[in-house]
This record gives sequence, C-alpha cells and structure tokens, in this order.
Amino acid sequence: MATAASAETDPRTRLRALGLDREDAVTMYRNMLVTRGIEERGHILFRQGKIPGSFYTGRGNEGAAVGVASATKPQDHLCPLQRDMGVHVTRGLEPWRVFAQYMGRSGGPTRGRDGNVHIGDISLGIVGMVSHLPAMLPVGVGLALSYRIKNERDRCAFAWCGDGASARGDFHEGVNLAAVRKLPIVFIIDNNQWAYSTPSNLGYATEHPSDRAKGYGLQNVVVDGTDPLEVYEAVKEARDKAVAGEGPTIVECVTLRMEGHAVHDDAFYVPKEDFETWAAKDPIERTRKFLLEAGMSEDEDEEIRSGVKRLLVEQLDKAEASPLPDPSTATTGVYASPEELDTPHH
Amino acid sequence: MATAASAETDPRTRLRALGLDREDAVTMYRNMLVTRGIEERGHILFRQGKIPGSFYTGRGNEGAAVGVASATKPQDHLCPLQRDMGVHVTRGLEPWRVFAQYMGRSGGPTRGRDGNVHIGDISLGIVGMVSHLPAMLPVGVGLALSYRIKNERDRCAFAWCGDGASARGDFHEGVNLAAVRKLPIVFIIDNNQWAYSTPSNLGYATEHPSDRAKGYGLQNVVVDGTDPLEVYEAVKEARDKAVAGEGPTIVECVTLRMEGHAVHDDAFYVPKEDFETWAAKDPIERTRKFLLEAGMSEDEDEEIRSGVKRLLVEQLDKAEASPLPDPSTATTGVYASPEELDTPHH
Amino acid sequence: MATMTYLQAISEGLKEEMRRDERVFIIGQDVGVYGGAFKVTDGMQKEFGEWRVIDAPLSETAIVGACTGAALGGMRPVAEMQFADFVSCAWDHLTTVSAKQYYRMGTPIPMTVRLPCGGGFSGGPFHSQMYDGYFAGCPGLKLVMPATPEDAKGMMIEAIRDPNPVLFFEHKHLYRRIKGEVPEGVYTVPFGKARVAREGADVTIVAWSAMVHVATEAAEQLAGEGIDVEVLDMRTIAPLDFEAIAKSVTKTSKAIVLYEDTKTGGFGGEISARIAEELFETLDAPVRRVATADCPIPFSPVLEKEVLPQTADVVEAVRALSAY
Amino acid sequence: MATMTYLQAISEGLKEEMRRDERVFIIGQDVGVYGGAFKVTDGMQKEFGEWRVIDAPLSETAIVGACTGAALGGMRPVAEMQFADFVSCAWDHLTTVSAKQYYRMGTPIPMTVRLPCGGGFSGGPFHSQMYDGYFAGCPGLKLVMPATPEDAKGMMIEAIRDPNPVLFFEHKHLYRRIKGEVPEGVYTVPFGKARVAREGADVTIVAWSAMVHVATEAAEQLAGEGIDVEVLDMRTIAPLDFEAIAKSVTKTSKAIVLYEDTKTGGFGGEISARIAEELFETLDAPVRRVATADCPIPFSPVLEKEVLPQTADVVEAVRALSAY
Ligand SMILES: Cc1ncc(C[n+]2csc(CCOP(=O)(O)OP(=O)(O)O)c2C)c(N)n1
Ligand SMILES: Cc1ncc(C[n+]2csc(CCOP(=O)(O)OP(=O)(O)O)c2C)c(N)n1
Ligand SMILES: [Mg+2]
Ligand SMILES: [Mg+2]
Repeated sequence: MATAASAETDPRTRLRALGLDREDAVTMYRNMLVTRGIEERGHILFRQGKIPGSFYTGRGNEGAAVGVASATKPQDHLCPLQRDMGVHVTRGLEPWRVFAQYMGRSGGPTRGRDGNVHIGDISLGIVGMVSHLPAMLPVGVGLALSYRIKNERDRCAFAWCGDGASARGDFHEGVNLAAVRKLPIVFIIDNNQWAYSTPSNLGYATEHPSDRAKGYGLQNVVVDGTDPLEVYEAVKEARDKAVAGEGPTIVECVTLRMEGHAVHDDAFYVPKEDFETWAAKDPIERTRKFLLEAGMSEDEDEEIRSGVKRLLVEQLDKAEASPLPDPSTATTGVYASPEELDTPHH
Repeated sequence: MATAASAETDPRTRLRALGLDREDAVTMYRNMLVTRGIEERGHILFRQGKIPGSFYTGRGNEGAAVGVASATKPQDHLCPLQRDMGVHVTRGLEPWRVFAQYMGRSGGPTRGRDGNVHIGDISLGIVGMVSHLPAMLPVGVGLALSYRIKNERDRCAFAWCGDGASARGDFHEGVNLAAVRKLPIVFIIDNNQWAYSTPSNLGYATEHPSDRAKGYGLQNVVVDGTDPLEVYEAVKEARDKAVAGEGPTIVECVTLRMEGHAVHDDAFYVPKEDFETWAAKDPIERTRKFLLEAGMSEDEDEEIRSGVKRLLVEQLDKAEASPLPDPSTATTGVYASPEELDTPHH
Repeated sequence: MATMTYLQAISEGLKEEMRRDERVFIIGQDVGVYGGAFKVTDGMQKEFGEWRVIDAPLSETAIVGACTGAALGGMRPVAEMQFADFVSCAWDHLTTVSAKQYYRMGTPIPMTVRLPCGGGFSGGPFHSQMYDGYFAGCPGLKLVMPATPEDAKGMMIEAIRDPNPVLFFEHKHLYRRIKGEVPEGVYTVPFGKARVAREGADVTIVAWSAMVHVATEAAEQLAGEGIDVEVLDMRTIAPLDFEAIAKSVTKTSKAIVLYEDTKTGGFGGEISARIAEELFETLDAPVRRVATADCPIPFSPVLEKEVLPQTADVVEAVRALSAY
Repeated sequence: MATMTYLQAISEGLKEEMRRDERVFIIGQDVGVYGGAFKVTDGMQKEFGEWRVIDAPLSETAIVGACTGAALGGMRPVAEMQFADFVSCAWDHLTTVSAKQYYRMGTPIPMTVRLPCGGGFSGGPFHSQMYDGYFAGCPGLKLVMPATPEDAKGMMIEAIRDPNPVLFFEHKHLYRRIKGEVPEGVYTVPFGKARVAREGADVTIVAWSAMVHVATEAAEQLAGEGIDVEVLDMRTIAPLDFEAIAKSVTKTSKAIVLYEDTKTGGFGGEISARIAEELFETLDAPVRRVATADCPIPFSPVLEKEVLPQTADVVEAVRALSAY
C-alpha cells in the first residue's frame, strides 16, 4: 500500500505540480459547495415533508467525490454510490434534476421512478446506482471490459464501494475479474469508517479496507478524503496506470460520515470526539483556506458562495415547477424498444 | 505467506516431530490407497454403464485430502469438495456407501437423491457438498460460529475451496466473516492448478490463490499437496491456532489434477510435461517410499495393498446388493419433522 | 393479554424464545448496538450479549450461509435481512443449500430468515418488494407472512422451532400501524392453517400479510353495498392451507386472490390456478387477481399508488365479480 | 437448409451474428480453449480471438455484471452459464440490476444469458433444474426457450439484438437428440409468437422447451385412441403469447399446461390461472397441469423419472381431461 503524502508545499507550487491552475481548484471548491448545498437543502425539503421515503447525504465526503470526478475524462464512465453527490455535480448533472429526483418529480433523472441519490445520466457518463451494495461495481468492470474489447485506449471506468460493502461477494468477483484481465478501471473505496452503525473492525480485519487489494495482486493507495487535491492526484495516477494497461488500483479515501446513515439516524454510536476531530478537517473549509493561500480574495470567495446560493435557489424553483409524473405512465417503459438502442449513448 | 519446509529428515525423526507413530502413517497410506481404489473402480463402473450421469475423481489429491482429514479431531466438522474423497475415507465413510452413491442406490448417504461425491455423513462430522462452488464454505463458517457461541474450546471447522472457486463471492463473504470474528476454522484451498479448462492465471492475479488471505488479514501457508505429512503438519498448526482464538488460516495444498475435470474431459489443454512431472510426485508412491524408509517391509506393503483390494471387492459387492431406491419415495422427505431435530447429531 | 404493535410482537417473540432456548441467536447488519434498522432487536444485544445478537459485515450470503452451518451445529439461528429486498444476495444460498440439504442429506436445517418486506411508503424499487413469489417455487422452504400482532409473535416462535428453513416475511407497513392484543408468554401459531379474518357469504378474498388489511377495508366498504365478503388470511403460503380456501370458496362460489407481489409470476397465480382446477364445478365466476402491476415499484407516491394494489381496486374487483 | 442438431443451431446463430456484428462477444467459464462445457462455443475463440470469446473466472456475478456494464458500453454481450443451475449465483444481479435499469434509468441493457437447462439424464439436484419460474416474476427480463433447431438459431440471433436482458434457456436434453432443418444465414424468430407444433381439435397442450417434444409424443400416442391433441409451443414465456393460447383453447375447450419446472410456483400456474380467468366461459373442463413434482430433482434414474413429467403422465392427463 502506498500512502500519498499530503503535500504541505506552497499552494501554487502544489497546483502546478498537479498540472492544475487556480481556476481548476476554484471549480472543485464550487462543486463542493454546490454538493453540500444540494444536500443541506435536501434536509430542509425532507423536514418540510417534500421528500417522500427517507433521505441520505454524503456530508464529509464532498472533497473525495469531487476530487475523484475531477480526475476523470469526459469519455469515462463512473459508477458512484450513496455518498458521492459530488460526482454528479462535477460531471455536470444540474442541481434541479437532483431536487426533482428527491421530490419524486418527473424532471429527475429517473422521472420519479427511483429516489434519493439513485441517479445517473449516461450522457454524462454516470451510471445510476441500485440500492444493493456494491452491485454497480461489476457493472463498472463491464464498462472497462467494453473499452478493452474495442481497444479504446484513453478510456477508463470508475467504480465505487463503501468500506462496509467491500465485504460483499460482488466486490470480490468484480475486482478479481478486473485484476485478472488488467482492465482499465479505478476502484474507489469511500472509507467513512462506518457502515450504518457497524464499525470498521466488524467489517474487515485488515488495517485498511483497500488492503483487500493484496488478495487480487493489485496496489492500493490510501488518501485523506477531505483533501480533494490529494484525492485528485492519486486518482489521476491510478487512471494513467489503468489506461496504460497496468491494471486497476484501489484508491481509498478516508473520511468520517459526518451525519447519521440516513435522516432518521442520529449516529449516537459514533464517538463525539470523532465528529469534532473530523469537523476540524472539513473538506470545504480546508479547500477555502487553501485557495485563500493560493491568492483567492475574501471577496472572490464571497462571490463564489453567493453565486452558489443563487444557483441553488433558482434550481430549487425549477425543480418545484417540475410536475409529478403522470400516474398512467407508471407501468410503461419496462422493456426497451429496438429504436432506443440506436440512439448513440455516451 | 509461510511455506512449510518439506522436511528431508529421517522418516522416523520426522514422524516423531509430528507426534505420529508409524501406524498413523500406515493408516494415512491405507486411506490413500482406499481413496484411489474407490475412484478407479468408479471409473470402471462408469464405463460399464453402472454410474448414471457423469463421474469425477480427485486423482493426485489423495495425499492432501487424507493429510487434512488426519489432522482433524472427531468432534470437528468438515465441508470437503469434489476432489476430497480422501476426507470421507479418513473420517470413516464406508466405501460401499460411496459406490452405492455413485450408482444411485438406496444405501448411499443420499439414498440415491444425489450423485458423485455429493456425499457426507453428519454423524462422521462431514457435511455433504452441493454443486455450486464454494457454497459450503460459509456453512463451515457457520459451524465454527456455533462452536464459538457455545464456547466449545477444542472444536474446529474445516472448509474447502478450489483454486478456481476462490474467485466466487461466497469465498469472500465467508472467509471475511470468519476473519473478522476470529472463528475456529481452517480453510483449505485445493490448488490443482486448473479450474476445469481454465488455468490459474485466468482465475487469480496473485502468485498463489491463498494469497487472497492478505485481503482478510489472515495468514496463508502453501504446502506440497502430494505429501500428506507436510499437509498434516500445516493443518495441525492451523487448527491449534484456530482453536486458541488466533483466527483462521488458509492452507493451500498444491497438486496437479491428474485427470480431466470429469470423465468426459481428456484434459487436452494440460501440458503433457506437467502430467509427467506430477506423476513423478504421486502421493501414494511417495508415501510408500517414505514408509519403506521408515521400516515398513515390502511384505507388509503387499499385505496392505491386497487388504485394500479385498476390502474394495467386498464393499463393491455390498453396494451392488443395495437396492435402487423405491420410486414412491422420490417426493417424500422434502421437509423435516420436529422429531428429527431431537435426534442428537454429531 | 397486552396491546402491542406488530413490531413489538415480533420483538417479544424473539426475546421470549431466546430466553427459553439458549441455542437461539440473531445475526444481521446493525442488529446489535443499533437494534436493527427497524429497531426490532432493540436492546437485545444488551440482554443476550455480543455472541447471541451478532452484528455481521455487509454480507448476506455469509449471514445466511452461517445460519445453515450453525443450524447443522445444533443452534437455532435467526438472520435479519435489513430489507427483504437484500435477500436477493442470499437467494442462491437459500435455494441451493438451505432448502435442499435435508432432502439430499437428511440433516434438518432449522433456521429463520427475517424479511422486512413490502411497499407503500416510497421505498422505491429496492426497499418495497414483497419477494414471496421468488421463493414459492422452491421446495424445502417455508414462507410465513403474519398479518396481525398475535400471529406475528406466535409464528416467530414457531419459525424458530421449525426444523426447516423458514422465511419470515414481516411487513414494514404493518410494523407500527397495526396494533392488537397479544397473549403473554411463549405460544406458537402453527403453519399451514389459514384464518378467517372476516366471515362472509358472497365472495372470498384470499390474502396474506398486509393485503389482509386491504381486503378487510374493502370488505367493510362493500358491506354497505350489501356485498358480504369473506376474507381469508392464509398466514403461510408454504405450506398452503388449500382446504381452507376450498371450504370458503365452496360457500361463496366466487374468489379473488389479492397479493402484493408482481401479478405475473407472483404466488397468487398458483392459488388462482388451483382454485380453478380443483373447484371448477363450484365456481360461479372466474377467479380474479388483484396484485402489483408488472413493473418495478416506483418511488414517487403518485406512481407507487398506481402500481400497488389499493383498497379501491379490490372494491372494484369484488363489485365486478359479484355482478358476474 | 441444412439439417443440424439443436446444439449446432445455437452455435450457428452465435457465430453468424458475431461475424455480422463486432459488438457481440461471449464470456463464460471454459468457453474459449475448451469450447464450453457442452461445446457450443467450440472453435469460436480461434475464429474471434481472446477478447471476443472470454474465459472468465468462476464468478457468475462478475460475468453477468460485466455484461450489464458492457451493454451500457455499447456492446452486445452473451454470457454462458455452465449449467442453468449456476445462474442462481447471478440471480441477484439479473433481477436487481439488469432487469430494472431500463425502467429506472432509461438505458437499455441489451444482453443475453445462455442457460443450459433441464433434466432427464441423472444430473442430480444441481444440474437438472429448469429455472424459468424463478425469473418469470421479474419484469424487465425476457425468457426464451426454443424447442427446435430452427427456433434455436433464429431466437439466438433475436436475443442478441433485443434491447433487453434475455435469458436464453437451451435444453441440454435437446442438444444432441433433436435434429432439424435450419435455414442458412442470418434470420430471426420474433419473441412472443407461439407456434402450433401440432394441430388438433380436442385438447390443447401448452408447452415450451423440451416439453414440446413430450407433448408431441403423447399426442401421437393419443391419436391412436381417437383423441386429437393440439400442441402449442410457446417459444417464449416472457413475452407470453396469450392470444395464441386463447385461440387454441377456444377451439378445444380443454387445456393442459405441461412444464418442466416445479409444479407449485412454476410458471405453468400463471398460465393455468390466466386460462381459467380469461377463458372461463369457454372451458369444458378444469385446466390441468403436468409438471415436475414439488421436490429437488433426484439423481438416481428411478427417482428422477418419478419426479419429471413423462409422456405417460401427459397421456393419462389428456385421457382424464377428454373424459371429463
Ligand atoms: C446488499 C445490501 N445489503 C444491505 C444494504 C443496506 N445498507 C445500505 S447502506 C449500508 C451501509 C453501507 O456501508 P458502507 O459500504 O461503508 O457505505 P456508507 O453508507 O458508509 O457510505 C447498508 C448495510 C444494502 N444497501 N445492500
Ligand atoms: C458456482 C459454480 N459455477 C460453475 C460450476 C461448474 N464447475 C464445476 S467444477 C468447476 C471448476 C472448479 O475449479 P476449482 O475450484 O479449481 O476446483 P477443481 O475442480 O479444480 O478441484 C466449475 C467451473 C460450479 N460447480 N459452481
Ligand atoms: Mg462506510
Ligand atoms: Mg482447481
């Protein structure tokens, strides 16, 4: 296992070393703000009774999700999971569609057919997840296999898994197949230290969940998931390796799940001190400081933040204007028709 | 990964070091002869049209199977697989019952309901396998869990897996649960270098299939599966560790599958040289030599061998005398009745 | 007798049997400290300890497979699936190993798998499924689906004691909505004995689990119109008390099968078929089925309502049938 | 037209579509060098290369999951299960992901899973299962089960082109036993169109896959007794051509559903129910079902024969029905 050093060098130097300019970092920052903003407004909507069912967020994981997605290329496919709203935001899914999804409106990516973060948009390269974890990981492997068969050389798949879900058979079978065939895929483990109420030591017996890599002849990298740049760097390297035919890497992003498993869970089982420690490492605040050191002014920051606020207000309005789906459509669209195949997707 | 040294010391010294006397080694030898004898006769029966369906053997794996089983204690439970006839023989399953099973007679352990090596006898501590690989591994884990819950201190479960089947989700989930809970179980990987026609490098990307252990925080030991004593030693140590609460070990027995996957497969895909190399390491011949060096006379050997032959003739007669099952019973016994639970099993 | 919710009744059943029989243990995700996603096992790890209420990794096959093994090891395991939907991840083990081991090997596998099932609260495609139809074709499994608190407790205990793998379908929508009198102490409700939930003379509705309540609601509405509906609560569908169905349909001559699983391929088809095959001479009208539409269960309430069987659908079906 | 076996016809279909469409690939255990456990893909790795005929690890979920992904990636994947029975290990993926992704996300999943299925040759409990009933309740999947070489080839090609996940049930017992004329070149046989395998006026037998041949055998025996049996080969059960059933039963007024899956919970129950519900006025007798007994499929030939539907069972059922 390699551990990426969280470079304590000068911000500008660091960005340069990553091949990024300040604008790129600002974009990441903005995406993180949008991500958190969406989920915070989701909470309010839930409390207002506007979101049916339950409600989940990825608070604390914004840096990891945005960091990974920023290292992907437009032609890549991504299979993110329940804490990865930042991936959708970074790939360009418009916030109103997320709100519409939350509220079961027809404008959401699933047209009210699925809820929460079970979203995706294949035209943005994002495959919508199912609940069963981590069932989408083998799907990512299949995407990577399709690139390999077609000999598409600069295309990479990304598949996610939680620390907890890495105990499931789907993880094993998918990762193993990718390893054996050296497929162009990067696996991301969102290690937020808990699987619902289950602590790590009851989920795996290694130091890191990504140590499972050793059982597949793969390398793993453990990064601080609260630092989008550290995540970006590790993922970019892993992507390079993958598309060069050197096989998959498991990149583990360590964070703390900063809220309960879902809205009904107050996370009583998480030690308070842990929340305090990790609150001090808040990915957004951390990135803000980094940018200020890199030359962003407080005014600029203010502008970004208020821009995000305005955006979300607008987007929420748009979502609320999206009609509920027509009940008569509920049972349609179970089977695809041949014409739909001819639409070139992604 | 630890590699047990195949001790090239004086046979008597070696036995003593293992806590065995010559009689124990002779018993292993005899069990290997019975194992091979059963499967050779099975081949003949198949050619005679007396065995319906297909027919599988474990030729080349007699030493590993007998070696493992010899290191178990009567109170242990075992979940052996398709190459492990030696386990059944060592635990005391009478050969006629195996022949009866092969031929679909009522005297077989499954009363004609299942075939081949899908056998077991819970009163001997052996759980009968299903076809789906390695579905019995989590069952072994559950047995180990039952010992742990009941606080039975000198009881250990044994669960098998092939090199190929170690790619399946059941392996991952079962081994991981056992590792997390440090359950008293030993995992055996029968690494015979092939999964049907699929070579190792298309099944796993590590050096050894048991290297998967590293992904679970476990130790693995790789032994020469043609040497029953080396197997015995490694398994005994693993068992000691397991019952001491130090967690599971994966013991990998390396052999070559000396025949096709099943009777219809001529193994054209296995390099001829490999068969020659491994034929030279035949576990039975090897053990015979060891015993001769340990003081067994050629006459004794002859007596053992002819004893086994006589036994098998007798047992085969007994099997052929076993009636076919009564067709009217075919649909009975789908559900157990409460009284059956009260029969204390094993 | 105490009044309690369906959920409390299940908890009670579990606890009382665990106190009585130390071979009983529970394994599942978050069943320990957290007390289970629905709090069915709340407080139980405190009472019974870490090795009788076991928090498992996210591994349905390991959980259910370990139960098969522990059953062979003399225990009486109870597995909790966090949602019934996730039992798909252990479907192979249950149908391949647990269900067939006794037939093949003669070794009973006394285990229970608890399945919080069913829809009606915007759980979406993966937290709303009923799942009985997917197992009903697998000999060796018992499928039990209580509709009342009293049955839930008694059948929970019966499930644990049964020498076979039992799938215990507990309907999430009943957990806190349904209350009822529940006898104190340990008692069992036998499998394979349907219950007449409401007597009637004109039309029989065959139902189980939450649909019993939908049927009863419909029956009450229809009583006002002079249609006298009999509601049969099957309680278990494997074993199936076909005698009870025959008795009721012989009386009413008209039958509706109401089930929450997908209409096509759900177990209601089997029951409808048997009624038509075995009671052919008795029927005054074709059997009708009211069930979930043939599609995944959508999230948005307006869609979900369209897809799941509603009281109004049943009322309408009964009206059509009695006019036949 | 060439005469070939059912197995050869499937191979032909695969090869011709692979030559025509380079997006088609095959993945499964031992499909490459070995040519598949039943030799269906024999020689194909040589022709199409290592990346279009892929030997996979022993991982059914990875195989099927990779097909879902590759389908999203623009390919036309074909997975081979070594035996249909092992699809249980991918049951979760197929019902959870492949089947529901289009309904939820609007992305078609054009993939085919080949399932060598069925009993009759002492395969025992895990190499003999039919398996259609376990999937028939899952909307989003197509279930196709050819009975003849001509259909096998044309439906193989249709399956690959279909924009949905298709389960292609190929009956092992037909592989080498059934020969027939097969058109040259590429052609398709549409799904959802039943075929009248034998015309008759007295009783309809609804069947699919190997049971079509059992039905035909029975029909020939019965012809000698003056009973004129119509045999309907459903070809696919999802989609189901109920119109064809209705047409035939309207003519004969008597129906038998013959299927190889377990009687209780198998898909024949669904069909029997629909006949009785929708053709109530037409029926002169109750629908009868002939199917596999409600138990695992035993190994010993004497037991297996008892459990699987035999020609004699069908003959007897038809006699009873026509005497009704
Ligand atoms: C197969 C399966 N079993 C159970 C669940 C219920 N469940 C949802 S999230 C979760 C915990 C997941 O933990 P982890 O993988 O660490 O992801 P996290 O939620 O912490 O991001 C569980 C048990 C599920 N979604 N899928
Ligand atoms: C889940 C599953 N898929 C496929 C098969 C078919 N099959 C039987 S044995 C075998 C190869 C097993 O290889 P390995 O695990 O190495 O054991 P070996 O036969 O070499 O001892 C396969 C693919 C099976 N039994 N179970
Ligand atoms: Mg987690
Ligand atoms: Mg092998």
